[in-house]
Amino acid sequence: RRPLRVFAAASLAAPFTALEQAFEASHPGLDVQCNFAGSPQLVLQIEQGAAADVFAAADVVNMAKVQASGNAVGEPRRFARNRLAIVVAAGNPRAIQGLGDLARDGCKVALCGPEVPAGRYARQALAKAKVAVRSLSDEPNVHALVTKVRLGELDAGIVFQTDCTATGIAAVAIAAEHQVVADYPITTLTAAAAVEAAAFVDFVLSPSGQQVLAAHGFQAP
Amino acid sequence: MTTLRGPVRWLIGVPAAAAVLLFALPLFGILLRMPWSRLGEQLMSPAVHDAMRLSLLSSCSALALAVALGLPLAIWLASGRSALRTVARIIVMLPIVLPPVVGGIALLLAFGRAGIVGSWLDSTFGVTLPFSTAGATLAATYIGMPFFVLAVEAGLRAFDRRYLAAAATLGAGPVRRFVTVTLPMIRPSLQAGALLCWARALGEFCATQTFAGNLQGSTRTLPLACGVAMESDPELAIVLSLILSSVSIVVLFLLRQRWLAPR
Amino acid sequence: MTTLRGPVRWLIGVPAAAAVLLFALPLFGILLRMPWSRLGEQLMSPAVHDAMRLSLLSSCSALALAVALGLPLAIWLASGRSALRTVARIIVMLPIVLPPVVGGIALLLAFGRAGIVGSWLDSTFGVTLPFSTAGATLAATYIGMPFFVLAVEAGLRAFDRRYLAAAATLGAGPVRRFVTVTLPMIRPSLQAGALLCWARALGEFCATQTFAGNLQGSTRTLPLACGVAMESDPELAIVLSLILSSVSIVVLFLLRQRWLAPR
Amino acid sequence: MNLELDVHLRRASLQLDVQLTVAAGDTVAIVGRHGAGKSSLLAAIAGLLPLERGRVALGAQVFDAGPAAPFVLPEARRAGVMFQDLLLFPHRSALDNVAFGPRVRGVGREQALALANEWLVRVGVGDRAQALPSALSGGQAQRVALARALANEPQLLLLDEPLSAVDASARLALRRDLRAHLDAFAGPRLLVTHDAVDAFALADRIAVLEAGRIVQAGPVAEICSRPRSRYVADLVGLNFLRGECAAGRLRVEGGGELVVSQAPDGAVLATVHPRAIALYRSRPDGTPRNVWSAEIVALEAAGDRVRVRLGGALPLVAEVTPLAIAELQLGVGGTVWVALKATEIAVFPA
Amino acid sequence: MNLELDVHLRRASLQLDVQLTVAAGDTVAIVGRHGAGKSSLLAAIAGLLPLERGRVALGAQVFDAGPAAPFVLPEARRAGVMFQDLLLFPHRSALDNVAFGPRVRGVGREQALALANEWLVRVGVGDRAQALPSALSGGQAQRVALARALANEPQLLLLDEPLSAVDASARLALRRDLRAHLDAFAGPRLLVTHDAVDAFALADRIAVLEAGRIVQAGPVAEICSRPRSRYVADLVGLNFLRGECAAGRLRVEGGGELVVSQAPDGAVLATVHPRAIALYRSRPDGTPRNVWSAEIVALEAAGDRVRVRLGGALPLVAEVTPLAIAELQLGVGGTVWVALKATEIAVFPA
Ligand SMILES: Nc1ncnc2c1ncn2[C@@H]1O[C@H](COP(=O)(O)OP(=O)(O)OP(=O)(O)O)[C@@H](O)[C@H]1O
Ligand SMILES: Nc1ncnc2c1ncn2[C@@H]1O[C@H](COP(=O)(O)OP(=O)(O)OP(=O)(O)O)[C@@H](O)[C@H]1O
Ligand SMILES: [Mg+2]
Ligand SMILES: [Mg+2]
Repeated sequence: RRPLRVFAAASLAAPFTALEQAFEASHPGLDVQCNFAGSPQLVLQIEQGAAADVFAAADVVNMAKVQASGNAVGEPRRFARNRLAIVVAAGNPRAIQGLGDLARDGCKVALCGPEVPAGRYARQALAKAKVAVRSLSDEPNVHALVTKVRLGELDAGIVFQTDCTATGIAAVAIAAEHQVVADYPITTLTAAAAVEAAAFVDFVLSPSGQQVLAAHGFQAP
Repeated sequence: MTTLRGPVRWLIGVPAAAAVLLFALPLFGILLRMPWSRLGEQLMSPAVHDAMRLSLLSSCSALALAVALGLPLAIWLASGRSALRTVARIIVMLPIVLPPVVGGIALLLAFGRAGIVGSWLDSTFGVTLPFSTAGATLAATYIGMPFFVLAVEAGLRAFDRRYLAAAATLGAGPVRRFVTVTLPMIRPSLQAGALLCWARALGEFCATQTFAGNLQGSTRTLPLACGVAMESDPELAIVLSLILSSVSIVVLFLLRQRWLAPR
Repeated sequence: MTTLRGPVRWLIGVPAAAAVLLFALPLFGILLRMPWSRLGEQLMSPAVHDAMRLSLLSSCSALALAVALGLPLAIWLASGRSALRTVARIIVMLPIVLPPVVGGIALLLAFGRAGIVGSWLDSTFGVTLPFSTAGATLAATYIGMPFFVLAVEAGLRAFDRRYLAAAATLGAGPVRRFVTVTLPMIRPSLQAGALLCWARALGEFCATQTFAGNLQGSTRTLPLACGVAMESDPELAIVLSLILSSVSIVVLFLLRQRWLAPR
Repeated sequence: MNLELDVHLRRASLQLDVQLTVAAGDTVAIVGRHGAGKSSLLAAIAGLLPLERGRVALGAQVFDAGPAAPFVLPEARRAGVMFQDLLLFPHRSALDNVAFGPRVRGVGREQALALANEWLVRVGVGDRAQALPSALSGGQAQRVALARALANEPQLLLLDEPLSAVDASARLALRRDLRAHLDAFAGPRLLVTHDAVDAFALADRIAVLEAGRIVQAGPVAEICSRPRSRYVADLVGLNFLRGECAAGRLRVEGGGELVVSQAPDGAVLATVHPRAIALYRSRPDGTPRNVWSAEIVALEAAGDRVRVRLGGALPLVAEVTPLAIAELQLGVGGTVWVALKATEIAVFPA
Repeated sequence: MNLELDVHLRRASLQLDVQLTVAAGDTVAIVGRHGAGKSSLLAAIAGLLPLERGRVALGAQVFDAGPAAPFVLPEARRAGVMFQDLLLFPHRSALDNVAFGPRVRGVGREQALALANEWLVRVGVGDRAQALPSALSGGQAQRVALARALANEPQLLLLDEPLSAVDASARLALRRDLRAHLDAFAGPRLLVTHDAVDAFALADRIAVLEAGRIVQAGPVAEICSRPRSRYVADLVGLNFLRGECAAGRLRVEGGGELVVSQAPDGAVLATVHPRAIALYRSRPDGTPRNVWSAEIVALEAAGDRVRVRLGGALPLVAEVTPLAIAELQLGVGGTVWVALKATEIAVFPA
């Protein structure tokens, strides 16, 4: 079977593993190989000449870099969106209902760092809600933050809705007016065997692909 | 003189016990939280088998490479003192200090398809290391070998070279001397170095992911599988890391029989 | 006998040179790509100063802790053979194998606010380790100490204990014997162990951020800063890792004067 | 403060069972074959090998009385031990090796170094004070080890072959010095040696160890004149015979018979001084009542004498002057006549 | 295949400059004080210390001729070396230590072990074949080292104090065996020893090393009768004097004068056998032309004799029987009359 290499952000690991299986079932001649890593690492690998066919990023910033380096074919397409949610410790001991409660005294909160998409969006949301939160730590990725909340180290944090769905951790929704929506772009790459790569991208955007993404908590673009 | 007696028992015993606790408690914590029911299912999963096989393959190959290249390097480093040796020692030590992601980037820059040596490898032999098991091995070697080199160099420096003189007068050439006298006499360092190198290579994560990618079946070793699971299913990550630990323990026990025999 | 002569020169020299190249090429690749112009600006940045200070503090404290606890542990491990020792050795070795993220989780489970010991520390002393420099030190110790313990144990096993008997008949008690006879005689292993432990603690990344968080001024060490930079600005990450390497080289050179004096 | 030993322990193939008392101010030389347990005995006294049974006591201090009793650690025994394989600390200079003991005892640094230097000069290696053991010659190292044992103001001395590697010229002087140190030293001292002259020159008494047991112990003169084993006879250079005595005739084990005078009947030991054996080219007439002919098996120079090893039923060694050998005009393989006076054969009950 | 030595090298404080030829089939004993460079000389011959200048050649094979010439590596010299500090491989049993050389030479495993075992039996430690060196007694280890050097079919032998730790009883036998091995061995052999008896028994010639130079070399008998240094005189147990001779009178360095007979004039060396010195309670009348009184400085037992060390301007040693001592009724500190015949003083030009 011919390999088809899909470079996908680590946070897409679960849905893309499912997509891989579904796609292979309908394209028996292809072997989809998913390479999961942080988006910046994937960008670097692509820039260093990796033989990749499809790139699915967690934010537009990293996608822009791939475009800028001339490795993307055409305009990237948005295939999913994500919402923010407040992740809280088991049983929600601080009775957090919304962003406003995060500023309460004695409430231990951390966000992802401003360099990380989740951190950037969280800060935008807080700004919209005009809440000043002191982050105990600029967590470098979502799962470090989720882990700390799960283990009771923190009372709350702001992450993506999908992270809560995947890990089954209690989440408090953020009011719609404060929501920040994250877009996930996908593109085929110049090094790719164009037909198959395009077929995969199409599959992700097709109803059956969207169904898989929805099952993992993603919203349609 | 071999067992600890008297008040020293406490002087040694208390901090030693504290040290073991420092490592045992986290392990205990993990074991308590372990979703044991999922262990069986994971042990059956082909993806886990792939990862296990790749982990063993890349870590053992890394150890073999580390021995093949690192032993001569350690010999040279231990054979004198010079500025050149100091520089070499620092170059070899840096991968320990560098964040593994940076190590991975460095490997890409050198051995990637567009890298210094990599582009030549590609154009001449059509060999590309990234996204291949060979690449995972290279990353594991890059990360593990410094431990081997530095531990063995220490052993060689403490070795009494007069035994080599004795072996020489008995007609043994340098290679034979090394194999029949030096190696057995520095065995504890050799074992420690090999153990550290192999364990580090087995647990290697970031550099492999950056340099060799994270492809099931060809570069996704157990730690990488663990990292993927971390994103979606932290419990699974813990199960996988338990499997990883068990693999290392089983290998050590198998080796112990023949290799770690009492001195 | 101290320098390499004859055909052995090549037998040693060629693989040793290959080994050095394996490490030098990636370094060279990085140095080529280095945005030198940004180095000066970063060296002036207070955030980098903070990270440097924290890195030195946590890695040196980790080394101190590793020596204080690890030396007794190594002594005990080397003082005989028993199943208990084998188990302890494996427990101590596991952090090398475990993916550091899992190590960080394990640390949280043991020493976090809700952890086995952590909850007791919190309720009794009001001490919480996560999000504090002490926590970063603990993580660095957890990751670095195994290297110290295993290297020193190897040194102790190769040490000829009859010298201790000689010292005992001269009136030296166990502590004195250890300090004046054992330690100087196992110096190469001790140095190698300390070097490996310190370097690993200095480069530690994942476990620290999982356990201690990533806050400028209290837990963001240089590798963490590097990891943060990686997300947005890989070039900056490379600059920071160069600074990290330079810090380690400078420290080694300073130590060299007094500590690594020729045997 | 007498040293009282009742040592019972196993060491691999050797079972060591020694009972011995060494009086304060006495020097006992332990002699015996290789692997007889001499070094092991010293190790037991120094506290480096625990007893399985028995007692090691110095005056009122019981050092060891088996596993059930309290054990005095080596560092508390204040024994000055010189090891057979020296065990000089390889990372310390000769001076620092010798100063180690005094430093441990709490002597100040300056003073300890001065003391150590004094001792190095005394044993004749003052000029190598700064050398590491690996840069010492064999004899230099041995003397440094001796100085290290002596410099520590011990309460008993245990010296394992202290002079074996010392050169002929230093040996005379060092033996004299050592004798003076031993004499000046109030405690008991034990000395392992393979050199008869050292044993005679340094010891008051000799204990002969064989396969872990003391087979003979007593004043030097007694041991020399009445050795009870071939080992001691060899040590002192006497011919040694074992046999049955009856009616003035000694039937030697392994064949051969000798006329003896004033001998007890029954199983006996007998010694013959090599110089008492006369050799002739032709059968001598005269008083000696034992005359026989024998082949010369070997000739060995020994100082200004030649030792002639005889074959046959009575494998004795005769000692003659080189002149006599020249006169006999005989080499190895030749036959000589041997004469031995009955009165020259010392016979004592076995 | 003669061994030709012209060795020049520096070792720390020692400058070694030795010229010596050892004929095939000859045994040369190297004697000398500690640090004289004996072990260093053997190391240079074995190829463990390169020359700075000079030549080491065995027959037509030039092993070393300074840094400019090709250097034959130690492993190619086929020298049977026994080291002073033995250097038995600690991780191999006694048997495997001895089998090491044959194995390296390409002898099959079985055969090498059988050969090694044979050698161990020959040197008397057949029963310790399986022991690691750390479990050997001092003397056992030495004999294993000797076996290891001999088992390797070397083309020259370099033995550094081969018998120093061997016990009295084994020594006699081992010395005889060693003599036989040496005699059976066709190549040149060098032997370092501090024991006069060993030198006399084993060597054909003696070379005396002092501070890196050979001060005297020659057949054993010549060296013994005409020692040119105090070291050798001490070694053979002679009194040694240095002085000026004129008109039949010897003015000894350091004071004192003796009447001598048939002596050359000028700077001379003189030796006196200790047994030639007679001691009396009161001033003797008679032929001896040298009579003086002296204090007894020390008394030492030596075999069946007593050595009396005299003080004063002529610090000689006399050897008398214990009986004589008893008759003199004198101990250390007493004064005796000393008589020495002029003809007993051997005088030769310095
Ligand atoms: N560490 C050890 N382990 C096991 N056996 C040993 C050890 N050391 C010595 N032995 C054995 O114990 C016996 C007694 O050894 P010991 O050293 O006491 O002999 P020794 O009388 O001092 O002999 P030598 O005159 O050769 O020094 C020997 O057979 C020896 O091989
Ligand atoms: N490895 C070394 N490094 C420096 N100097 C050394 C070394 N080995 C020996 N020496 C010095 O060289 C000199 C000659 O040593 P060597 O061992 O040849 O003496 P030796 O004649 O064998 O003495 P001994 O009878 O005591 O064994 C001595 O002063 C010694 O201290
Ligand atoms: Mg002994
Ligand atoms: Mg020597």
